[in-house]
Amino acid sequence: MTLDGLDGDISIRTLLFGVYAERAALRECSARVAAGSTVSDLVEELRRAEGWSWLPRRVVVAVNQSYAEGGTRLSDGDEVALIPPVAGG
Amino acid sequence: MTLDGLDGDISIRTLLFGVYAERAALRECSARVAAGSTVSDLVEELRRAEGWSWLPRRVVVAVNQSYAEGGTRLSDGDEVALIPPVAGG
Amino acid sequence: MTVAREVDASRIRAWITPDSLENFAPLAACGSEADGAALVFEGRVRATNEGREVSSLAYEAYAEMAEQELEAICGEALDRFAVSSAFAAHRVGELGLKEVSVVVKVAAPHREPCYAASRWIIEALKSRLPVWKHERYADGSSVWVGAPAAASGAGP
Amino acid sequence: MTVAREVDASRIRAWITPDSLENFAPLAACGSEADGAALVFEGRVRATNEGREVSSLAYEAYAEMAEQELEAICGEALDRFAVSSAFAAHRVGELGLKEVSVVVKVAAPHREPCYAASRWIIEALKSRLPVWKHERYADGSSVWVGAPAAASGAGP
Repeated sequence: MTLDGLDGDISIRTLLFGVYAERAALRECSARVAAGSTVSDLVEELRRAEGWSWLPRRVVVAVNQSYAEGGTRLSDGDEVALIPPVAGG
Repeated sequence: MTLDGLDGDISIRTLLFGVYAERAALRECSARVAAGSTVSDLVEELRRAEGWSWLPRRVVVAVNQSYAEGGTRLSDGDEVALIPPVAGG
Repeated sequence: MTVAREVDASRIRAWITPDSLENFAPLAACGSEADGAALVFEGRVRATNEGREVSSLAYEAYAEMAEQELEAICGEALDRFAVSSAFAAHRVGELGLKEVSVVVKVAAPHREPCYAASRWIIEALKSRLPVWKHERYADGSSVWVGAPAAASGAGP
Repeated sequence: MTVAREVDASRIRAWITPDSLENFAPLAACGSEADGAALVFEGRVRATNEGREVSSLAYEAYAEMAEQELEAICGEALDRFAVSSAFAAHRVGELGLKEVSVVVKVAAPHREPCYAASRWIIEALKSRLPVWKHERYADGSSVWVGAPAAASGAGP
């Protein structure tokens, strides 16, 4: 699905896991954000979307399967994972 | 075998292992020592026997399959093991 | 940021798998003639966790990333400790009581670094691996372990 | 002096054995539903020891005492550390390169004490177990490891 209201220039494949997938009631969505957006920009956009206010501002994020800082700039087609507190082991 | 010259009142089953068995060229012998002898007394007797001068005065000893101090008193029929430096693992 | 590294598959291997990790056969390849010591850590599903009676649990993973991350952790262990090989596997899916959830094997010429490396790998994977645990309890309730209390209730 | 103790065979077991310790099956019984962690240490015959090329070796043991002592060490580990079970086995006889000489498994509710107990057991058995190692080298010589230099030559 594509999130309503996130209709920028570049498309980000956004993945959700664990309790976040449960809260959002979805595992994957496409988010469109403005070219030049950072990880933090995407998170702020998501938090403003309908039913997404539960998303922590400081959520841990991976871009293309590596942990990434909030300042990381996103490119069209990037895969962004929203990572709840991990509990492997 | 019974060690020559060790002809006391009580009989001690003496076991040798590893490099000690190699030096003595035997794995087991019966040693007769005086009643009331301690572990240290037995070791001194053994060291005086023909071909046994290699035996360290402070050799580690087990009596009846437990490590024992030099002052431990021996009884007829005890099993005494002469323990070279161990190297398990 | 994970730095790309050359992976020597005879020395570093990682798996995220729905298959049983009981007597996990590929671990046998961890170690060489030069190694006098090997250490295998197994994590298992416990009947109780923080005082609650666990009936079953499920691990979910961001599988592609988790496998890369686990491989990176094993590689970092080889840089940090005098160990020659590090293999690790983490189970996903439904697990019953006593089932193996994680297994880590390290091999080295000497034993001391095995202990240090094994502990380090476990701590690292617990803090870094994108894997989540959904615990179900005997009383019928369930929780995503590690999730903040506010987020552990029902969905929106 | 070893103090006699009640041995709970489900929690403490020890073997001195001429049989292979590769995938030693009795270790599977170490641990219970309450244990979330298990740690298996394996010692193997290394191709080199202190710079010399090892061709083969033999372990000799005072078998009855060694088995009691190994069992006592496992029991002491349960007293010293928060582990629920400790099993250990030591091989005797001829061993080739890479063969397992010793294996120690501990299980516990939590992982930290497993590491501490496992290390302690290995150190204790290395210092206390009446077991001797006869190493043979590629150059044809051999030595009883640990024996004082003066005593490591030919017999009288």
